[in-house]
Amino acid sequence: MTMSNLLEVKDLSFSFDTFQGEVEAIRGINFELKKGEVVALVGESGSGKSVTSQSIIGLNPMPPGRYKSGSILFEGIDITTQSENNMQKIRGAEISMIFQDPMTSLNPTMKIGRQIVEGLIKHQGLTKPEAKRRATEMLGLVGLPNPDKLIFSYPHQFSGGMRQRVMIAIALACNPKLLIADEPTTALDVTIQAQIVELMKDLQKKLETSIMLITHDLGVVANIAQRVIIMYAGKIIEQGTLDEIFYKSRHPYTWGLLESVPRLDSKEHGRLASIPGTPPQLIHPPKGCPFAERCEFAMKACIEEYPDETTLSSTHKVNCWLEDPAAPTVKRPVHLGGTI
Amino acid sequence: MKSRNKRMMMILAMFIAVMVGLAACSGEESTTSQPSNTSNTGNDNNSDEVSGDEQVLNLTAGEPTALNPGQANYSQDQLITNNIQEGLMRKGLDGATLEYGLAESYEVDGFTYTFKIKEDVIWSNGDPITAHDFEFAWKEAMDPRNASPYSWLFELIALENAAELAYMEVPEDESEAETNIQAAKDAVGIKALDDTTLQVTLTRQHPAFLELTAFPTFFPVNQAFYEQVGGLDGYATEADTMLYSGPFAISEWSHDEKIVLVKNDKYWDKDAVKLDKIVFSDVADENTQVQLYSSNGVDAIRVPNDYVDQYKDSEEATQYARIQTWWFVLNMEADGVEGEFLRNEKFREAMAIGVNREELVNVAFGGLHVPGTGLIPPGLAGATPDQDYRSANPEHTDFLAYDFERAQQLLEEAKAEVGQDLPTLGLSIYERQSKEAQYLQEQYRKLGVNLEITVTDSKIRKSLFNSRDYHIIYAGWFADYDEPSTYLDLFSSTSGFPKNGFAMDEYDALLEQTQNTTDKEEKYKLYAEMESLVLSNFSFIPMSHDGFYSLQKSYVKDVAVHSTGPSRTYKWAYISGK
Amino acid sequence: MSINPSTPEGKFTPLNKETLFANEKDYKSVSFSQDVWRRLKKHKPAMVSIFVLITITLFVFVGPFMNEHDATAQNYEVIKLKPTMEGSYWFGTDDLGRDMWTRTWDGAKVSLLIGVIAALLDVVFGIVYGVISGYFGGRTDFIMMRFIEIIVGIPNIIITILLVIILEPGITAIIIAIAVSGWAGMARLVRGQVLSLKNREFILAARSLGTKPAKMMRVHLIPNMVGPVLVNISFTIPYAIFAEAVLSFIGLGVPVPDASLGTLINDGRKFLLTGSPYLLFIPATILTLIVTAFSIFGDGLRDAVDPRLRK
Amino acid sequence: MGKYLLRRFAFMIITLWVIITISFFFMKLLPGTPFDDERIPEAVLENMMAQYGLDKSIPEQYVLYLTNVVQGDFGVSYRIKNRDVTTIIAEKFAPSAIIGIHALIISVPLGIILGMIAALRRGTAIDYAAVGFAVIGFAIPSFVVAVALQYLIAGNGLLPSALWGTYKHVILPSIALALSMFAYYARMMRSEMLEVLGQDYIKTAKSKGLSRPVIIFKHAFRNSLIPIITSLPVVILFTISGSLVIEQIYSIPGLGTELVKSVLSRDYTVSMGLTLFYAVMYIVALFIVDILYSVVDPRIRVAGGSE
Repeated sequence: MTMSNLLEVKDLSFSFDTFQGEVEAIRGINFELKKGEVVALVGESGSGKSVTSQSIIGLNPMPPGRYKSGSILFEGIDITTQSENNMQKIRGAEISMIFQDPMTSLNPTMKIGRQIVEGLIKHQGLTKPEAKRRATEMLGLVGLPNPDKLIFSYPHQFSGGMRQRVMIAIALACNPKLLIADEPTTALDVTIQAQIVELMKDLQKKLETSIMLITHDLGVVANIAQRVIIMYAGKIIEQGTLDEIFYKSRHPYTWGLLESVPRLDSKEHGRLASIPGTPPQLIHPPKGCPFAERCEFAMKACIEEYPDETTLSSTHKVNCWLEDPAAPTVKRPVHLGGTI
Repeated sequence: MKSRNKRMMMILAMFIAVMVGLAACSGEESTTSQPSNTSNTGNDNNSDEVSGDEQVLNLTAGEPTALNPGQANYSQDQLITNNIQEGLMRKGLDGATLEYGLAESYEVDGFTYTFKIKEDVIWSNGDPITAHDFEFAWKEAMDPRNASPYSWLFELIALENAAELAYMEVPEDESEAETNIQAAKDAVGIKALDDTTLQVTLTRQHPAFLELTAFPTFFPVNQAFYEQVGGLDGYATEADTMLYSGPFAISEWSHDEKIVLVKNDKYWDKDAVKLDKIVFSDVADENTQVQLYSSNGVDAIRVPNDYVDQYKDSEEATQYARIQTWWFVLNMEADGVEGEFLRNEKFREAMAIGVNREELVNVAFGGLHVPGTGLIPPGLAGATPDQDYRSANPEHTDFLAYDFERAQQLLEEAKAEVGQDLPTLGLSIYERQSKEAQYLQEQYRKLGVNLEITVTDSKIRKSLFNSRDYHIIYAGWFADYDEPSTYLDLFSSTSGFPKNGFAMDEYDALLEQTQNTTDKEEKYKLYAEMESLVLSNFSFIPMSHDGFYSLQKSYVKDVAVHSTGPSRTYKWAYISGK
Repeated sequence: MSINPSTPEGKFTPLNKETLFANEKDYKSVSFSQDVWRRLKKHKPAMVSIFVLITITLFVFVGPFMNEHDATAQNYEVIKLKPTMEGSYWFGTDDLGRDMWTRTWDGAKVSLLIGVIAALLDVVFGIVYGVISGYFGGRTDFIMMRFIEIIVGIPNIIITILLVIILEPGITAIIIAIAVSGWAGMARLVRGQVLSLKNREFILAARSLGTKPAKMMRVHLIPNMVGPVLVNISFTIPYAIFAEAVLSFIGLGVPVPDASLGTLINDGRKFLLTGSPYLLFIPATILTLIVTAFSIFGDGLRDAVDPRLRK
Repeated sequence: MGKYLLRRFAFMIITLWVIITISFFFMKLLPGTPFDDERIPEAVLENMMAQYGLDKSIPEQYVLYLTNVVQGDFGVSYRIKNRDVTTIIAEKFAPSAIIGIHALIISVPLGIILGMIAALRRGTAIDYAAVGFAVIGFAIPSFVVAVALQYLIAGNGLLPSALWGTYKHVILPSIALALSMFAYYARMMRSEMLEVLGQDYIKTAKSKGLSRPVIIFKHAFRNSLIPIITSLPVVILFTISGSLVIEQIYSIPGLGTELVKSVLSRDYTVSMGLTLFYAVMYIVALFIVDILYSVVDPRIRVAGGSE
């Protein structure tokens, strides 16, 4: 393990056992995250990005969920083998998480202050007054006015944006090394989204926390992430730096994703492209490339066998049969690229 | 609660004070009477067996609607009144023999009875019980303003000028009413000549008169106390708003829950009373009653019909003839096509002979009832003491005998006469008659008469009955006293009972004839004639005569059971070997 | 999702798009009811309940014809028979020698009939009331809702008893009495649905196109609350069956000689103490089965109709 | 808030008035009079009707009744002479309340605990057993339960099978009454708990590294209790005001028994009094629910108590 890697996910497979059968939510993924890095995990819903992130913090319900293979090394410790007790020590202290919907992520019957204080007392052994002081401080840090009053308020008294700030305050209260942000802006108004992204960027710089940002919004990605991982149907199909993904992407699915981003400079009458079809079910995932069915360039090979990883640079990797030398050459759509 | 305790203490203190005086009097022998005047036979021998523990009897009885003797109406009213009050006479331990109650003796002169009241009898508050208390009570029961449900009994026994008082129209004006009623009261043939002498003047001999003096309507009331607690509205509404003249007094009356009787230490024959306490719990549900009995929660119950098979061979079960007849009342005044059929005599006759009463009593009552062959149930006194009325007259109602084919034929004829199809007729029953009614429904269905059973509570039923808004009602009548006229009197056109259009001048004439006949044999002949007359009208169709099983724990002894009037006397009862 | 399997051609031959997306319309055209049914099918207890209900319904219609006995025919030779194969008295006989097998299924029919019709009356009245109240809103709604609050203030049991007595005991009276005491809940539910639907886009769109209220209710509002209403029905039916049983208990049930499960159970109480407990337990078990099945089915249906609640 | 309470109170009065009116005319629709008797002469019957003011026209009777009620006089029973309706209700309330309270004490906490265990052990045998018990326990008619208990337990002489008086008499009816409530609350608690456990804020709490007991008791429990607490006033008031089935079977002198007796015997005044009593209880319960909501759920507090 490289010292600069905070997190290394190796060959991770995770499944849920349901009445209908095994749902293979993640199927052998590999990636790493460096200290202080902001990585975006991008994919449609059901692609396995949330399961991946919740595996890292150990929040997937088990059962019915279970690890099938691989490991998640966080500072050398394998999360997949940790006891619940150990995980409780890591959660909130080393790794913390914020969620998509700030409206429902806070306990409606508990005062804001207490919700922040809880973790502080547990992980840092602070006394109540100390913890309270720290909670006030955190509320100030996330840009909320009158923090010493706010700690006595209930969540319903706040707007969505303010609540997400509170969530960030809770997540960062114990100075975690990794913050997992699961679609933190999806449920917010566009203007508020920008503010929250700005706030996260700011705090990331100040606190040097690594961030794993889960999103399907490439706009947010462009704003904050250094590296991008694209997931589809439980597999990572392409990963690379921001530039590599935005300008040199090689996977037709990534192209599709990029095409579906609204662009101000679009010349096509503002009509958004969308990828036809829906992702495959993960109960009996196709043995070939899961995107084949929706892929405009699908070939016979695509439905028969999953393509190997092709390394394009030290950071840029892709899994696609088009990379096979014998495959027909497909040109990347021209209108992709340029500023977003 | 506190004040009640205080009052109880006071009463207790008074008890003790008077007890000494009483002890001296109670053993005295009476001199002038034919019936025995001492405490009853039987228990003297057993008295040493009486358990040393507190003698408590747990029983069930519904909530009384009235314990004012003149207002007592339902069987539970009469049962309790019979045990807390006493009349001139009382039925003895054998259930039928008349003994002296508060009276010491009586003399008969023509139709005039002169009762001598016992000298030393007192109310539970220590006041003496006098002849005036009887005069007052009877007149109060006859007062038309008080609407006593049994005021017609006074007319029945032919008490002089009783009908004039009981049935008088009350003038609107209150003072005018008072004057008129007072005048009528003065004319009634009951008079306290002095404290111990009561004179009752009848206009003719009524065979059950003496027996009826043991009936609650004829029990005494202390006028001073009565008026003190508010008269009709106040008397006997709570345990402490009444005085007791009988073997027991109420110590606790929790309405709709229970009534607790304790031994009345002021009772003249208190030495005969062995029970310390009787608890009557109000248990409405028959199944619960059985459950209570089988888990020793109560010491005796009446066995509901549905349980007879289960218990009839039990050693604790006793069969009592409760003198009662159940009949179909066919409403000849009904509207519509139904009415046309009900008015058709052939149809009614088909109904009467189309049912197998033998099978009915076997199927629906476990063979416990007697097939209904007449209006008057078996067990009611006959012309001679050795034979009851029913068995002395076995044949005059033979025309009711089951004849299915003839019934079918009559039904066809009736249909032809009416010229319409026979519609479904309504049959109104009590819930507890459900089984027998379903049996009858099925039998009549086979005959070709469809009945629709409606289960109604007594209120609706009586209201339907009174407004003649029914086709058939399945009703019954208890004997109030031990003489056929307790039934036959019902069918006169003046009694107001047959609310189905039955009325016959011929019958009224016969009834009047019996009332003036002193020859017993002659009279009973007329009775049989009258019975046939009613029955051959086929608008009252007897189904069964009631008998019932009582379950009583074997340790309960000497409960007097009566086949007419109030059902039980606990004066001599005791518990032994529990 | 079947894709045409391998063709003899090369590995990198492009695939035919027509075959690729052939199944797509399957995804799009799943209607609401199909969707509910799809989810309901996955709810095993609900499916078992449906099976139980269908079985009971089947027996209710077929059972009485499975042996030669009539529900009301009395046979005094076979009084209080224990369940036996002999003479096909599979559930035994009662104290008038009537076949309990036939009586039980006939009784279940009456109970189900009362339950279903009372629930349907609730629905019809509740929907009309609720839709009017919710749709027109304002003063109408205020008055109508106050009226409901008043109705709800009188205990159901009093309304039911009084109505049964006034209307004279009988199936019709029982159904009406139960429906009268139960429609208020449905009306409230429907009103709530209307209120939440009222501001949804498609309603606003329809309204801006000048759709008349009656048509609006018929075409847009009512179809959209089928789900919650169905769920409510699945809870109203067992309630009505229960209410009938309580009425039987106080002697206001179905008139003899017909039976309902309620009257059979109430009659059964006396048999418990006289050595024929099966005369109580058989109808009691069937009533319990029906009510249990309805409430589990209702749970499943609720989950299926409202996926949000499904966890 | 004061203005709100005042309006609320005014509305309560109007509601009560409408209920009185509706039930008054309802009762008058009942067939039969309280004083039907086979052999009472017409004239006597009329006297009795007059005694209770039943000879007056119905509007007159209505006005009279309303005037009396306003003055707190609910009249006297027709069935039992001189029994004041208020006294009857007060006396009969006690046994009903005692049994109701016992049933509540048994059923609600046990139901909550069982429901919680089932939710936390979701999908296990314990859960299936609890759900099975809850569904079936709720589906068995209470009179079957009552009779079975009476037969099995009291039949052996362990406890009195019926009647009223000592503490022993309280046990069986309370259990019989408790069973369906127990089942109901177990089911309700289970589904509420599951619902809450699936909420995002539970995930938040987990992501903070809180231990399971803390999450369950500090976060999940309180929130899943809200609907239960707010359902309680109505349930409590109805439970303590008597079950006619249980009271009948165990022969308990409570309001349930009284209600059936009074309606079936046309005891108009008592029936009316009971109806009013129930209505008042219900209205008061709803009012308490409102207040409770604002106490237990901070989201409602700001809104000022109404929807």
